[in-house]
Amino acid sequence: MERNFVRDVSHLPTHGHGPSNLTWWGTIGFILIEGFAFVLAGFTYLYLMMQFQHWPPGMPPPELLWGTLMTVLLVLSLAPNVWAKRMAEREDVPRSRIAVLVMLAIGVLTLVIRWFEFTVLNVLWDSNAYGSIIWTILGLHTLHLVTDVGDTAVLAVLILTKHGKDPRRLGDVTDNAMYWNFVVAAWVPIYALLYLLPRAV
Amino acid sequence: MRGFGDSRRPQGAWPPHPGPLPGGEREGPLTLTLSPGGRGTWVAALPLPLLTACSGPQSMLDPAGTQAGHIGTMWWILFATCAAVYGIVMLWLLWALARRHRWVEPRGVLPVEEGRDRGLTFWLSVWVGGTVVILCGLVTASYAVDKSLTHLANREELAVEVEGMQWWWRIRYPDDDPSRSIATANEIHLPAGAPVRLKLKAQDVIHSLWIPNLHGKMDLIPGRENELFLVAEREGTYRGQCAEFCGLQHAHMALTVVVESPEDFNAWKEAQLAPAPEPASDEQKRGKAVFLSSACSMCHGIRGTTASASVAPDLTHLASRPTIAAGTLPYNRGNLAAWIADPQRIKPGNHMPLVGVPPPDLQALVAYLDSLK
Amino acid sequence: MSKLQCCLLALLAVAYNILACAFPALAQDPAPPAKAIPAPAASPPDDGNWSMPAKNYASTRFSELDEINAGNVRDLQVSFTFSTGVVRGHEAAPLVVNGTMYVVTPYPNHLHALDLTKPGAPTKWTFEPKPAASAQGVACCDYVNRGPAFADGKIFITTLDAHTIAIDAETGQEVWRTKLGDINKGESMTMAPLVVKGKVLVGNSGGEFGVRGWVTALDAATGKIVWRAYSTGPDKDVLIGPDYQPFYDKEKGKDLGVSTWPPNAWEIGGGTMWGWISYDPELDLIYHGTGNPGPWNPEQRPGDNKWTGGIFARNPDTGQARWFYQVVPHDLYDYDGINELILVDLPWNGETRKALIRPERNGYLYVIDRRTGEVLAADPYFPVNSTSGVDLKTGQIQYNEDKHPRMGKVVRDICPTAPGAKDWNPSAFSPRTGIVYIPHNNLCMDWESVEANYIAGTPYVGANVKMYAGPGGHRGAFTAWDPVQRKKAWEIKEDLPLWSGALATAGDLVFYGTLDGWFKAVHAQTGELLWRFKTGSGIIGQPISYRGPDGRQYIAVLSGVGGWAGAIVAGDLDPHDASAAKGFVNAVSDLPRRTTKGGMLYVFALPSRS
Amino acid sequence: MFSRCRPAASVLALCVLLLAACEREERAYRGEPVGEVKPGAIVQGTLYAGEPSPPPPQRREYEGNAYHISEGKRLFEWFNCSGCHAHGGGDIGPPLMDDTWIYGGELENIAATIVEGRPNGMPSFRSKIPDQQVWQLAAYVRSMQRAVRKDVAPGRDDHMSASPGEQSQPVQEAKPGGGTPPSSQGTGQ
Amino acid sequence: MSPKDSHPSDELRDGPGLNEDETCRRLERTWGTAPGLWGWLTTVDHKLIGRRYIVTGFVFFLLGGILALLMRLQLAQPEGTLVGPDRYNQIFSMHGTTMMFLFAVPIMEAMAVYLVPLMVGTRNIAFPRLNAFSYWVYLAGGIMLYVAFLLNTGPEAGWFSYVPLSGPEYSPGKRTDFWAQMITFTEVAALAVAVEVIVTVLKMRAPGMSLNRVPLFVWSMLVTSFMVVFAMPSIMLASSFLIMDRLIGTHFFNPAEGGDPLLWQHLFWFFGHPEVYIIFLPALGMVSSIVAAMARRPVFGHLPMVLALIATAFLGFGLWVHHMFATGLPRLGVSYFTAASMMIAIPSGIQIFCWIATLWDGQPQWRTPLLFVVGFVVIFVLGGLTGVMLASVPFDQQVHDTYFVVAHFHYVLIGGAVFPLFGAFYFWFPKITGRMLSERLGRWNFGLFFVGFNVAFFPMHLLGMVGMPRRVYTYPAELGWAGMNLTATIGALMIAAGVALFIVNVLVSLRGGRIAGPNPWGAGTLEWATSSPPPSYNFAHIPVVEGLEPLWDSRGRLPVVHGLRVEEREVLLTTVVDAHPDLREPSPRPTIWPLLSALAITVLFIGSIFTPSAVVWGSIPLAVGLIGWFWPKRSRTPTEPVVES
Repeated sequence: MERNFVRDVSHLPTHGHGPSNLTWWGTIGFILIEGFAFVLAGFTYLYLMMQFQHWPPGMPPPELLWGTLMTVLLVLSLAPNVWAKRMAEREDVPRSRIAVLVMLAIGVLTLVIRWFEFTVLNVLWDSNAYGSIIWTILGLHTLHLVTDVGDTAVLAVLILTKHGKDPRRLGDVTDNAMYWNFVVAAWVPIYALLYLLPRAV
Repeated sequence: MRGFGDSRRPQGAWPPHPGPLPGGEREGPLTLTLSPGGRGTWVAALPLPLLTACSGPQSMLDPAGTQAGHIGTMWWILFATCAAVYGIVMLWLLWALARRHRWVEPRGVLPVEEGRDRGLTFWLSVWVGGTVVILCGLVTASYAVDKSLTHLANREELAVEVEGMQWWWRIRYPDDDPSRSIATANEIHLPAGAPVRLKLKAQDVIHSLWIPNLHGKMDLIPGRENELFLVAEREGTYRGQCAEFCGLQHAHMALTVVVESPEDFNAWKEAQLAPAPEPASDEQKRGKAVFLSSACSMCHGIRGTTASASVAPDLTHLASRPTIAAGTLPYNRGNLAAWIADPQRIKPGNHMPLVGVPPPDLQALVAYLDSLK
Repeated sequence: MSKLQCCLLALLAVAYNILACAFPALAQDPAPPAKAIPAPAASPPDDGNWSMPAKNYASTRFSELDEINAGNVRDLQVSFTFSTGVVRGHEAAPLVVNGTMYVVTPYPNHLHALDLTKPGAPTKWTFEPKPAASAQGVACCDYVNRGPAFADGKIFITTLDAHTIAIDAETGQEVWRTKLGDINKGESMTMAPLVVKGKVLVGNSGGEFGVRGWVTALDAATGKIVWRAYSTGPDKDVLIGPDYQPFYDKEKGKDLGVSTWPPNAWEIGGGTMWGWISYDPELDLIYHGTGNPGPWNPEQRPGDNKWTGGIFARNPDTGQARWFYQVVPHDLYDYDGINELILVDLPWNGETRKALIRPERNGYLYVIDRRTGEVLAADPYFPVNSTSGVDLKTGQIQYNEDKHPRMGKVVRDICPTAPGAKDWNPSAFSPRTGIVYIPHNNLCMDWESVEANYIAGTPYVGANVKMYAGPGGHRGAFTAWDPVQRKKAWEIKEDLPLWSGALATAGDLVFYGTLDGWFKAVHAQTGELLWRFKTGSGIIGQPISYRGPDGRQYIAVLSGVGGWAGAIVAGDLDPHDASAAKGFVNAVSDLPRRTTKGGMLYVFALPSRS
Repeated sequence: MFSRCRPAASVLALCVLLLAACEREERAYRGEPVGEVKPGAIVQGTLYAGEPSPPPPQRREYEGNAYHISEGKRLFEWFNCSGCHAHGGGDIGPPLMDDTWIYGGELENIAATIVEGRPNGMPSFRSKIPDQQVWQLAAYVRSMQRAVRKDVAPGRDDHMSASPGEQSQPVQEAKPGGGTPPSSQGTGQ
Repeated sequence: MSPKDSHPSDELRDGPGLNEDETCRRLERTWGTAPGLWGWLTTVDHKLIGRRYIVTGFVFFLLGGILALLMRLQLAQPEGTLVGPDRYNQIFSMHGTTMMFLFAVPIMEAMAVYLVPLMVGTRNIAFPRLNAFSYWVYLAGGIMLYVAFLLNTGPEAGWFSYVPLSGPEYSPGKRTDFWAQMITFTEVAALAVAVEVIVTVLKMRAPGMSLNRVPLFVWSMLVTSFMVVFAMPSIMLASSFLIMDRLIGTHFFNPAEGGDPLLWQHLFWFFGHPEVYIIFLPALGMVSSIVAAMARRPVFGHLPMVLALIATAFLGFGLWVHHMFATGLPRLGVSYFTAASMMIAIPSGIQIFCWIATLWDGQPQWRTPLLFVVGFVVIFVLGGLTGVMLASVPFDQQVHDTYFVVAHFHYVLIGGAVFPLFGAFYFWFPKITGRMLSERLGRWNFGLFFVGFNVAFFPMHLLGMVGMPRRVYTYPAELGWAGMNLTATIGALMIAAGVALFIVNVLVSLRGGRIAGPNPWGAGTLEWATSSPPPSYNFAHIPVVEGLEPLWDSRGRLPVVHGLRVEEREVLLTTVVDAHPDLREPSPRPTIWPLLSALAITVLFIGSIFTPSAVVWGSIPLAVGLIGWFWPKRSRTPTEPVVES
């Protein structure tokens, strides 16, 4: 087949930020998937709620302290998270390193709080359907916390070593920051469902 | 092909039964039930040879009740519409293929000039418009038929509770006077013409009650109670079957529906109210003793004896039922003996264990059970 | 107020009392008493003995002895103890007759006679009835026995294997023994007999086994059955005849014991009689309740299920029913109707009514006219939510549709539970205060009806139950109820369910015991805790008070945890199963840590003055 | 290396488990009719004179089979075992989920107890329950005391959550002869 | 943007400056898969993975077909005794599960994995390692299910596993656990491929391929992938609930403790109905490709077709309740679903119209792919019309769960997906292997399949109406179903013969088939612009697209871009809408880590069937695998470090 060279692409850059990256799109794809799983889990929660006369059925709702603390911490963590993203986009390696470490510390802290959250649910997963769904939703969210903390930890190792010079690592920081935004965004409605709704009905 | 291929077969033909059935072997008129849409004319008009095979004790094409009649009408509307559409599509496809077809290797490509597809675009809009109109018609028809299925619901004359179990049906006729309530298994008797409400529930898994000649199916779901409202109009014996997969013996979970005159129905009900008759002969007496002292009484009850277990069908009037083992075998002494002797060979996995009654005891037991009319 | 005035007032009071006793009409007409008094004919003056578990035919459990009183009870101490040798639930009341104490143990139902005239009360004799061991398998709620009865020089006991035995009170020899039920059908006997006019009245247990309940009168001299009245079935079996005049229309009709059941279900329909009988000699009527219908799962027995869950008034000679009131038609929650019936005369709307008081399982305290069966009042003494009240016009209880049990669906937070706001453990009534003292539970439950399969000799229940603490978080309560004011006088919250009987004395004291072994005395007016003593095991027995041969007042009680409430300890049940002991284990899963098995009689007295 | 060996070892373990699956999932519907649960191998103690006899074949056939155990669970309700033993916690009868056994906790002991009955209130179901169902019941009771493999034990049932499903509890060794509960010492009958 | 990015290095790049043979040689060295087992295990080439994906999917099709034959033989006569109820239940559950989860969806995605990068003109799929991983996970899931089945631990509650029958109380043993875990395997694989396809289509299209020039097959795969993204989480949740109910005692489906069996049905069908379209939409894309090539003109109505695809996807999520008409849901609610279910006939009607119009206006050639397309139209339209019937609540109440429905969905799925798929096999086989399939055998194949199919499934419509329910392992002789059942069995045997003929055709043609050349059909899309089979790098130079059918539009002189490195794996990223060149993205090299991670996740999933703690200890090797996978490596040329993703 004859060729007809019409354009040279050799001047194009080899990495970009945000939507021009493949990874960004991949992350968005998985956020869509997981976000929809959260939405369906929320629907399941409401569906099961309709099966009960009282909600929660015969036990106090989860205690507010740890869940509220979690909400506050997650919402506040958006600030360093956005900062991390901005630093990475500016390719400011030293500040990005600090930001990643801060986010790692916050991530570990959320896991600690989550541990205590599980202890004050006032119900076990095998007590009834109410217990099952709140343990599952909380577990699903914890899974996201754990993976994101693990992700951040690996990223921290990379960015603090020689790999940190690679601008792609900074791209990873922005993607990681985006994912954390998702984790926070998913939590707020979950908090409302698990902690506030049972008190309102 | 054996069975009810011929629609003129007596209605009591199912199940094959040595003696007369409770419903009587009536020569019912072919289409006693005429739905508002005049289903009868449809049947006559349609030259579908397969239709001869469509009547029978478990066929939606042979309605014997108001609801099944309405649904039958819906079917014929759907069938006619869809057949017409299908015909149009196939004709056009044939034309398209025949018009410029080639058997040879490809040569060149047809260019698409500006405006060339304009005519097709017009026909596409016609096509879409037509589709929308047809679908709107069908939705309306469906909705109307759906509404007509329940419009007699407030005239309920009889309530029947149907409980699906793995793998049989428990039937109860509740009564305001509880001592006149009756319980039976795998058979529903209905007075012809009476609006009936079937209350459906299940304790184990999901089942679905389906009596095609009378109505569509409705699921029996643990933790829920469903209702099916029907009017059986034509006397006869019909068959219903579980339509939701429910485990090992889903295939053998049938029930018999006997639609009879109100007088026959009342007579049947009175007979069911009586406790089991005392055994008459010595053999029957011994059979009763075998029943009470063996594993039978752990699951089955016979009213009037000390056996009152209820996890398996009540046997008080076993011998009056058309089938045993939920429609698996027609009732007769031989089948009963075979069933008791080795239920797991006939219906593997069902909950009736191999009890191993010794042959003489078995004869006595069958003699006793056969006396429970 | 001067001393003189006091003396004058006291004198006046005495005079008035004498007049009142001598001329009852005089006392009634001008001003009805402001408080209830026990039915006079059924509560003769205290002779210092305790010859029937309920103290008297009026079932007051009130001792007129006042040596031990609110002022000195803090000095109360153990006088002697006696180990029964059985470590199951001791629900019985000891009897004291003329210097001898009679103690009946749970299965194997040993009867011990203790000689109170000698120091330390040595055993005079022991009678061992040797009931069939397999009877243990049909005792729904531990192998208990609720006490012996004394009459005519004989002690009468029931045994777990459904026998009634008369024993010579002096020698301990068996006089007669009558088999009344068949354990192979699940029939057992646990109740304390009542002897009325030379007849021993007993009933059967086994409502959880699909037995058919009855109450039977035996000739006290020979043990022959005089009559037997069933709780289900045709009128001739229930002994409903021309005398039968119920107050409410809903109790009228022919053979309701058959027509309010599905066909033949009445044959296995329960309605056992294992609780208390009272007797009014004046009206010549006995009063007894009938137990729960079987099985518990109500969907298996549509209809009112007559004559279960109600109260019968019968003629003691013939057993013929006079009236009946069904407390819980078509019982949904095992609200057995066998609780004690305290016969009182009480002022009601300006006149004196002959009434009976019944703190019922369903959480209402019923005041019923004992002549007619008319319900005068039914007030909740517990936060009831399973029903919304009793219509006094029709006598009909109003079930709460939200709490209606359904097959395959757990209905949550039903209050009270299957053992009721109060089970068999009897209340006491003090004429001094006019107050009923009710030891009871504060529990709620989750309930799921399941299909019950009847197999003779095995349980026929059809419900999964899970109990837990009711509103307030405490599991028991001791309530003082004023039946005239129709309200609570005071209430003591107890952590554990209360399963012991109550005893009231003229010393303004009320005694009761707790599941973890405390024996308590509280002030009858205020409920103030005055004295307590920790016994070796949980107390589910009935305390009594008697005057010993030495003339002093004694308090006696059996300690030995068990019964339905204490089955987790007595039967070594596993608390991991919330449905164990029909759900009670879930409510008292901490009990094994708080008490252990035991079987001991404790007798208390004030320190001797010498 | 770790991550490479782990899967390999696990896959191997899995293969073994899967081979066991044939037995676990077998569904035999036609058992022995009512007869005698052979008392041949029933022992109630751990002390043997001479060599102990080999365990009877029913142990593997029933204790290692999910279908039989689940059938046993159904029959436990149907035949009112739950009326006396609740969901293993006990009621009128002793608890079955603990490891205390008056008459022995092995499969054969339990089967014998069902067939023969026991003097203190356990009814005899001789000729009332066919042998296969006796074994199924006994195997289910063994699963209550967590003495069967976890992969054949039933999960929670579709009813009130009374006790955790047999499957979600750790497997433990039952005392072969069983201990004597304190309660049976007191009544002494 | 760092300065070094804007100045190209001195490395070798494709283009006018480099000899063409040298370009190909170097590209082959860079992109090629190492020979031998190691290369086979580590490859990330979408064509190799796609090929083995297709073969694996087809093997599962054969296995599912054998199970179907067993069922038909059992039902050939009343009271048949070939298999008992227990085996039969496992067989039909395996059949449904295999066909839906292990054949239909994977093979459609496999076709996408193979074809989409070629059709959009790029060198590899996005996230090629994820692609390898998804294949291994899928393979592991399939093997697990079949090993379990052969060990008598096959699923027994049907492919939709209704609770409570599949719940802890009524499905003892591990049978349903394996089934539920198989769902997890396939959903992980499907979701991964969906994300890859979406990103490939959105970001890696050849320059100039703006969205209105995207071929219909690629469109269909894009829409399908979005459906996967939104449908699979539902089944993920449902199967997790089920397995938790079974293993750790949760109560999602226990009515006594506040759960609800219908919750399962809602969640399952919220996935299950879109699943049908997930299977069916790619087939529409295949049909469009074939029709265009065979009719020698572009498909009439590209825009209506695309809109119809999107409309179908949206509507597909709105009608799950029509599987639940017999569950007693409120009447008014279900009426809405009647309307929604019928409305989906509109986009389908548009598509049918457009294809026939294309044939009508074109010059259709009677080649085997076209035969299958004609078979598709004849069968699928009938299935679609019975689908319209089923949307009617009253009629559905009669025929729901009967053989009428069995007939309906086989008409839809075999007609709507398998016939196009066979057409696609005939159509793209030359591209994949370089050799043509035999036309003669192909016609026989089609004839047997088409006739056999109708003989097998048409009588089932009637069987359902005269009362035969689904999933019965036998039926009584008295009901007169024997004749039609025997007919159906004969039809099934004919289908089997047809499929066998196809296999023969493949085997024969692989050795002795006519050499195809780059574009044997004279088709117009980009996959035909490269050699058959395509080289490891797909295109020596990335083509530039100027129309819907670039090869037809360019009349033999395909414009291309140049300037991608030949010593490094590099792909060209373009903008989402207009496909302007945007980035040169490095593409990952082969690696073993996806396989190891897949093994680790297999151990985790299977282990969790036996003990929940496997989720904890199984995650350790998985974490190790993933870290190894994503750990950055320096590229061979130090100037531009490469991320492996």
